[in-house]
Amino acid sequence: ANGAETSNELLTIPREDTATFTSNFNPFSPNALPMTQQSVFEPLLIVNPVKGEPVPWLGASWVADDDARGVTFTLREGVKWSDGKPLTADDVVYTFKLQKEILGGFDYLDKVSAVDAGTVRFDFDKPYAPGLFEVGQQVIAPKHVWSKIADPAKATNDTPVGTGPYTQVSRFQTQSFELLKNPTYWQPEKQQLAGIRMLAFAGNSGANLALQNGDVDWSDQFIPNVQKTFVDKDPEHRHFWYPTTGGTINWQLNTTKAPFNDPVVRKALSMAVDRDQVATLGMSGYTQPADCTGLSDAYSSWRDQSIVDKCEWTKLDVDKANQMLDEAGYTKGADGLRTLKDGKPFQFKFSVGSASSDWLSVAQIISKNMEELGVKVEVNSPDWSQVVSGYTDGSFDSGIVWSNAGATPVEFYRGVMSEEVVKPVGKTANENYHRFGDPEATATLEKLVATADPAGQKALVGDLQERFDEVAPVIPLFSGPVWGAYTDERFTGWPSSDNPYATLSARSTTTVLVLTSLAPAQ
Amino acid sequence: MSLTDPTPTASTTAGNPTVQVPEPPVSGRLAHGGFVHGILTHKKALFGLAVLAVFALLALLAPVLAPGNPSDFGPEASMAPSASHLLGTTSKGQDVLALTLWGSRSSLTVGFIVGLAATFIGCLVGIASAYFGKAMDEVLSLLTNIFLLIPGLPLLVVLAAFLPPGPATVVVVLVITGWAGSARVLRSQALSLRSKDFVAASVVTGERAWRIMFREILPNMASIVMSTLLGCVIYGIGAQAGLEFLGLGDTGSVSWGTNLYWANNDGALMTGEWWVLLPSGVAIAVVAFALAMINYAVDEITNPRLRAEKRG
Amino acid sequence: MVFLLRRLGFYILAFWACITLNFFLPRLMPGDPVSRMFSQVQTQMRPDQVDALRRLFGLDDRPMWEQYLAYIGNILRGDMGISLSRFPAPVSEVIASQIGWTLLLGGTSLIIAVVLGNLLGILAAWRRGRFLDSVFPPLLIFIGSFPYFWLAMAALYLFGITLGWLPLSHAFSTGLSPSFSLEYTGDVIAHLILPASTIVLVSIGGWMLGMRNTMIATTAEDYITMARAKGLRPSRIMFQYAARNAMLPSVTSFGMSLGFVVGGALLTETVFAYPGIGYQLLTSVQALDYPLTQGIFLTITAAVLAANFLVDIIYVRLDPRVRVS
Amino acid sequence: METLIERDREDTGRAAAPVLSVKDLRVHYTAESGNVTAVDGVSFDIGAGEVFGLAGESGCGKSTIANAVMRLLQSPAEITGGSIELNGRNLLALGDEELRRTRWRDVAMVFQSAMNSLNPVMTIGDQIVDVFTTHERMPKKAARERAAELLKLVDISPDRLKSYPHQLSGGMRQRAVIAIALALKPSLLIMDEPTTALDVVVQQEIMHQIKELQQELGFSILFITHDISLMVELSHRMAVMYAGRLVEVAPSKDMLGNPLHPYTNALMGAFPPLSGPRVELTGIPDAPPNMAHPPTGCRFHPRCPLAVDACRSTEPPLLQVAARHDAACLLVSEQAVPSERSSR
Amino acid sequence: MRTLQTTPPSPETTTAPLVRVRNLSKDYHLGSFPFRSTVRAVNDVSFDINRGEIVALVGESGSGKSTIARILARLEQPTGGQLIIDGQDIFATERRRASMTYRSKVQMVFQDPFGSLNPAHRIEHFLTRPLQLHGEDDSPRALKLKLRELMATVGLGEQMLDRYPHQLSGGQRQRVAIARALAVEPEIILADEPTSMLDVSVRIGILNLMRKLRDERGVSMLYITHDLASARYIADTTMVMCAGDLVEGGESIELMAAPHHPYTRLLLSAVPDAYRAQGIRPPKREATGRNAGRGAGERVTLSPSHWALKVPESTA
Ligand SMILES: Nc1ncnc2c1ncn2[C@@H]1O[C@H](COP(=O)(O)OP(=O)(O)OP(=O)(O)O)[C@@H](O)[C@H]1O
Ligand SMILES: Nc1ncnc2c1ncn2[C@@H]1O[C@H](COP(=O)(O)OP(=O)(O)OP(=O)(O)O)[C@@H](O)[C@H]1O
Ligand SMILES: [Mg+2]
Ligand SMILES: [Mg+2]
Repeated sequence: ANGAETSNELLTIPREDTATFTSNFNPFSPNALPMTQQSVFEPLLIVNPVKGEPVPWLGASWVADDDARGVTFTLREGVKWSDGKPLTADDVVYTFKLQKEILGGFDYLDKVSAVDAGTVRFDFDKPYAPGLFEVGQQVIAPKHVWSKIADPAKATNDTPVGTGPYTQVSRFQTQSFELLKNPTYWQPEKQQLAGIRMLAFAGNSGANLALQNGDVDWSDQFIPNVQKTFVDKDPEHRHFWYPTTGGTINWQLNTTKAPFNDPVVRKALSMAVDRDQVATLGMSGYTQPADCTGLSDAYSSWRDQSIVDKCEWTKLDVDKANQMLDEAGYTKGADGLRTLKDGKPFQFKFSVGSASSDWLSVAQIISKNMEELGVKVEVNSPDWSQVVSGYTDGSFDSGIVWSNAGATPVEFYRGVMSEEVVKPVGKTANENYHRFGDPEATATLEKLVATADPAGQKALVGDLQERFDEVAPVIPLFSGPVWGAYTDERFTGWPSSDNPYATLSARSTTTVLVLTSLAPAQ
Repeated sequence: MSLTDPTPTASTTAGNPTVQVPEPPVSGRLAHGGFVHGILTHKKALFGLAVLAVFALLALLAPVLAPGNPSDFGPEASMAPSASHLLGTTSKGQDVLALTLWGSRSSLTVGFIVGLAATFIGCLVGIASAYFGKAMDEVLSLLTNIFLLIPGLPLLVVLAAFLPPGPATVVVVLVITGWAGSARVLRSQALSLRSKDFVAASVVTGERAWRIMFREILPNMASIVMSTLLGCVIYGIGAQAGLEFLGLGDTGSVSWGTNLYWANNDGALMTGEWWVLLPSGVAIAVVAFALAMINYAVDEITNPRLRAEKRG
Repeated sequence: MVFLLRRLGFYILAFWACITLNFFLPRLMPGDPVSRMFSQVQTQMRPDQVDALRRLFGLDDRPMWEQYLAYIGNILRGDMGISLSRFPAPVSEVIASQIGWTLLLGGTSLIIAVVLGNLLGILAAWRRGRFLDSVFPPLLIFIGSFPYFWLAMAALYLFGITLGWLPLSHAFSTGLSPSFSLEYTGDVIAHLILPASTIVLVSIGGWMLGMRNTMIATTAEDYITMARAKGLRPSRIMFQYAARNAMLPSVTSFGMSLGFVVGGALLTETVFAYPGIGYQLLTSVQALDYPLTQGIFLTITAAVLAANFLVDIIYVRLDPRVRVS
Repeated sequence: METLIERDREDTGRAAAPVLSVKDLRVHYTAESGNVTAVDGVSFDIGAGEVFGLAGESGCGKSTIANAVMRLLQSPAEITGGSIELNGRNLLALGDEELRRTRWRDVAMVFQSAMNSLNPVMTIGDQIVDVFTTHERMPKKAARERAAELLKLVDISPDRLKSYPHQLSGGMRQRAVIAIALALKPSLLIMDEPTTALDVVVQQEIMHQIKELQQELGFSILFITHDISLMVELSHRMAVMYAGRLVEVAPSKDMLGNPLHPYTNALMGAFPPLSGPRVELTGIPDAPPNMAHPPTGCRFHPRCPLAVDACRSTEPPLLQVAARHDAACLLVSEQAVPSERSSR
Repeated sequence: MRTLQTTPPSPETTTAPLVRVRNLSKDYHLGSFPFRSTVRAVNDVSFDINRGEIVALVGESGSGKSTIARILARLEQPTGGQLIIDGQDIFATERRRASMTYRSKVQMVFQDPFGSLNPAHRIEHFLTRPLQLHGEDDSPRALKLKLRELMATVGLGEQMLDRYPHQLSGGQRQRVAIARALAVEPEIILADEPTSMLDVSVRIGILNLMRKLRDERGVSMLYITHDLASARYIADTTMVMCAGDLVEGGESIELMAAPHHPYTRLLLSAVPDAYRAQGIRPPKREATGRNAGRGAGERVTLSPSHWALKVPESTA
């Protein structure tokens, strides 16, 4: 399309985390450019966390084995790569081969095979029900292109060939690039945009200013006081929607250290956290407090309301908390400060990466809350890399940590209390930094991943919720909000709480759903 | 930094044996109280000193004027200045006045410690370099010049990111990047004093090296040391604010820099909460300006020709 | 010649010191780029994925000194490695795409500040006690006392947001393609005005005052009296006799401040979302992207050293006294 | 053999109008430590082709007079009274532009330190050429040729035109300055301690050169030095100055043979001779007066061995005490006839 | 007018000289490695100074006079040669730094009294320090007494002790500098052009003071000057230096009455002398013996108290 004519119709999206763009549309790269995974390449299926159900995409349908040891996808017919070649099962097979070679993962995947040109079979080496969503969400790259690339890991793939709606790179510049229509898209009726324009910003402020100024259509970075700074300037057109479908954000205590190895302590501390204040002040009111199941709103459909109803330790009750600590033997001194059993003062560090200013506020609130327990919490905010290095080697005291996200709660519970992922202190841990493993939960999880039937899964997840409530491996604070704000001055068809077909994130798997739903405003 | 290098290097005053009695070197007048007198009667200096005194007082009295932890969140968020909150509140309900008052403690302390430490190292290196000369000078000058040439802010960023956060780190980092400028200026001044006969006379008398360096040479550098000190303090305050604004400082502490960091993070510019951004920025500017005015005055007192005189 | 050779030797030594510092600093820091990358996107990591990435990035566990030798070798060959946070782009490519803007912004503002500042300083010193001399120095010092980023934000707020006179961000309007057209050039200039003028504003006072003071010292020199006695025109005395000599310390400061230009635009880049290697350095440091951090630091250092050498050469041309026959 | 200047020339040009005529000049410095009247009612004439010397202790106001004649005084100095006539024109009445044109064309100056009076970043040639291009609007090339001639005049090879001041020795620099001073053939050359920075041998050479040039070109010289011996050798007539005033004016020969003022006498006695027996000299006791608070009466009285009570209160006027010999001392003025201005 | 003695009054003249300088040379290196060039500032100089003798060292600017003084004051290390004081070979025993004993024997007065008195200190400081460093542990009272005595010796009032250098006149300052040198009761004072920065009228005062000190205390002096007349006025012996070489030396009056070396003659002729009946026309510069005799080092003895460097025939 002619740039000058359609430039009004480009959907403009800012990226706040990079000041400049360097060409890289390699789907196998850990740091491919934005929209590579969202608009250029597409997966077999898309999981919409708001609704909690999968949307068939390149895979028109699939059959999961009852014993959860494999899955077979039937590819959508008539899908063509942007260079006109058809999508085949070989592309899928080759994609998984490259992905495993370059970036690893899918360790349970025994074999990927093309049954015929339109069918792919995935064999797992153990029962693993979540595998369906994991393999299903892998974006597929064309074999005929990638098999010719000598070193796929280091390819920048400047002119990508994909199946997505907007694949044609145009006007690639230091701080912006455009993706124009895929000429051979499989749903041409849904390609209502002339294209997408990405803008680079060095930090939130710049991107927010652009948003406030009306320079961009859609923005998914953190916006302080979004109602006042954005919506109020043009309430008719400007909207935001922050579903809390991200992972649960937890306060993690290093359970290899006393007194954090004591569940009573964890629960008592949790009861002193003013989650409302955390949500409203720390997180600008963009989220809600978490409950004692630990589940975020992405898993609302899995949540056992009966457990939630009798939650105790995630509700603010300072007196009770004090009482619990007293009883557990962490006595308060004359100065109002508690001591540990070994007589040392009850005080510890709270590390948060300095770049996450919202979490830093949360930490400050919690630190203040803890004062009421007579516990001294010192907030530490070095650079993230330093914080994470403390997490991975187990030397940290406590910190705010994200949790694993998957299509089902399996990943979450596995990450917080499966013995499988616990590493001894000193060994590098890449998840379960708090190093807590529970035999009972581990067994339940094992059963869960081997269960393919939804009712059985639900029951087992219920058990896990109960167990979580009992042992309190981490202190859940709130569900991570998925930010998103837009103006419908130029484009309409945005997802919303009324029509939650996707989140408003421009960097998730559901993004392509938005891209294919938007249409120019009349 | 030392853009206002007070020692012109292009000085062409080669020693020429003249019969006429030269004007006494200015430092002579400074050393015996004339300097203090000069400062106390100089309008610009008085202005600067008064401003500094006010800020120092406010910093000292912060616990009295704004009791409690200034960073505690309060219920009254995003309020414009009013009688109950003279400078308004932040979007988290913190009192801006309290933040500014408490912030002055960290900013002034860090600024002055950085200034003192950088000047001290600068003095040590500069004077030792000039006094011992030869290999010592070569090595120290090389070191100084390398530190001068290493781009400061990048080094600051790299260092600040690699050391544990906290005021101590900020001080260390700023001293590491700030001493070289003063060392260079002080060395060139010390070098000109080194060649003065009174140094040779002290050697002939039998004085020890350290005594000559600190008792004979240093007192004659009072004004330039003062200038350097003020410059370093300005640098310290400004650079600390810059680091903190980038999130490289200790974001948990309260200082003018972190106030601005939070203000920016909380979108004060976007929400139009100017009262959150203004006080800390203006405070830095006013303190820096006050210091600069004292510096200006020092320059003028040492070198009367610099005074903007009225022409008849 | 001897002077220049000596300086060259010094620069080579300084360069070596810088790249060595540059090598060891990032490696002293805890953490590694891979886990850092995951903490940035906040997802879980599987051990095999971490290993795969480590392999991909070519992070090696060789002894420090071996790595150091390899590093020096690579630098001498001009190979700065591959960026991790922008994998698989080579460091040189990342830098090349941004340094131009840094130089444009830094160079423009430095030159304007130096020329204007020195000119103001010359005039103020020449017409002592007049308006220019009594009003400008304190005013400029006051403006220069504001934290740079603060002033930049204020300017952005005032001229960008409130008045809407100037663009808010970026080096040129999106949608324009770089070319030598009038439109593009004008657009680039429009985008340059705010960032450059704020830099000029905060730095000009120092230049002016420095020049004023040396100029005043210079006007008391005998050769100025002699020039006046010779009946030369005041403008000629001011520029050819006084300013020409008073300029010399400025030239040295000019070299020194080049470091600020290349690295110091960081804050500007943050506030105005202007492309450049200053902000890139910050992000690469935070991403523990050693190769890129090193590469940028190296480039900045090399540029500063080269520029200083250039300044030395200019200095030799300007000041015949350092020319050793 | 010869002395530097033929004494016979004393009588020449006596009838002609003076080249420079300074009348009752007063210069005032405003300073923190007190206001100073550095030159307090000084009058003298210099005839055409005459070498007139001005001697005195440091700080007595010699340079101030020189700078006043060049109109180079800047704040804090101010000419508060008197007149300076150069070839009949009152210099004090000239406007800026007129003054600029007059400088160097009619009166040029050689400063004390050649090292400092040459612009260190310009070649010698350019600094000479500057004079021609400014005052004569001469094309660069012609100016260069003239500059080369000038250098030859002072015995410097013309290829030194391309040299920078620091590349020349002290003596050469001073000669270059003299060359620049003579560029426009001024009628008066002021030399303010032109050789104090040089050592004796070089000084001797330069003085010789000046003498030759003066005889060849016939300009007048106002020669300032503290070295009486040198002055006596060089000048036709000389004035001795003390604390802002002239205390004695006389032909150099007379001054040497018959110093009338006690100060002149003491000054002469402060120079040990190079021949004859070694006799003890006494110099002048104490230090020169603080010009901010000059002594009352005769300014020399606190150091004067002959001072009487009257000296403390009465200011001695400069009176003619012998033929062409003026002095300002109460002790010698008894037989003197008052003179309106110092006579020639 | 009193006629001055021409020979020192000290009875020790005949005994071994106080200072013996033998084959002293000094090279200065300009630039730095590898672009070095060498300047020979002092070339193979030998002379003696007797107890109580004033020796003048004259010569034009840059001839190496100050360098010799600075070497004797141990401010500079010589390239070669011997310095024997009181029979002790100094450079052989004190390699790097001068001992306090040496410092208490040899003191120096500098050319510029502004430069040699630290403007930051009171006069008292300049005299107290050497007393403290070299004297016995004096009580404050004894110290005061010594200070007063010193000030009186150089003709200054006690009230000057509280002043700063800039509050003194040039002559007074130079007197303080001399008092400082005297404070350690040295055997020899090296005076490097002590009067050349002073006003004409006070020069004689300083010279007279120096002579008085020699007469009354028997201090030896090396008086460096370019003023031949003043050398003749106070020095017993005068040595002439030219471009690093000692070209002529002898009893002052004798030497100036009958200069032998062409350079000495040139120097003499260049001094303006109002009373001189006839001047000597200076020869052209190139024809002088400035660089004559370098390396030859052979001396011609003209009289028991007068010698000169042998001049090669062609330039004589
Ligand atoms: N800038 C000034 N401010 C105040 N007083 C000054 C200034 N310049 C000179 N004077 C005073 O004017 C008097 C005469 O100074 P001038 O330079 O004319 O003396 P001079 O005879 O040339 O001395 P010298 O032999 O040292 O050159 C001095 O006593 C000095 O105090
Ligand atoms: N520190 C130095 N480095 C290099 N050369 C030097 C140094 N000091 C002196 N010289 C050189 O040594 C020579 C002798 O210098 P010196 O100072 O001894 O001369 P001088 O006779 O005292 O001269 P003046 O009468 O000017 O004081 C000169 O050529 C000088 O350039
Ligand atoms: Mg003078
Ligand atoms: Mg000397």
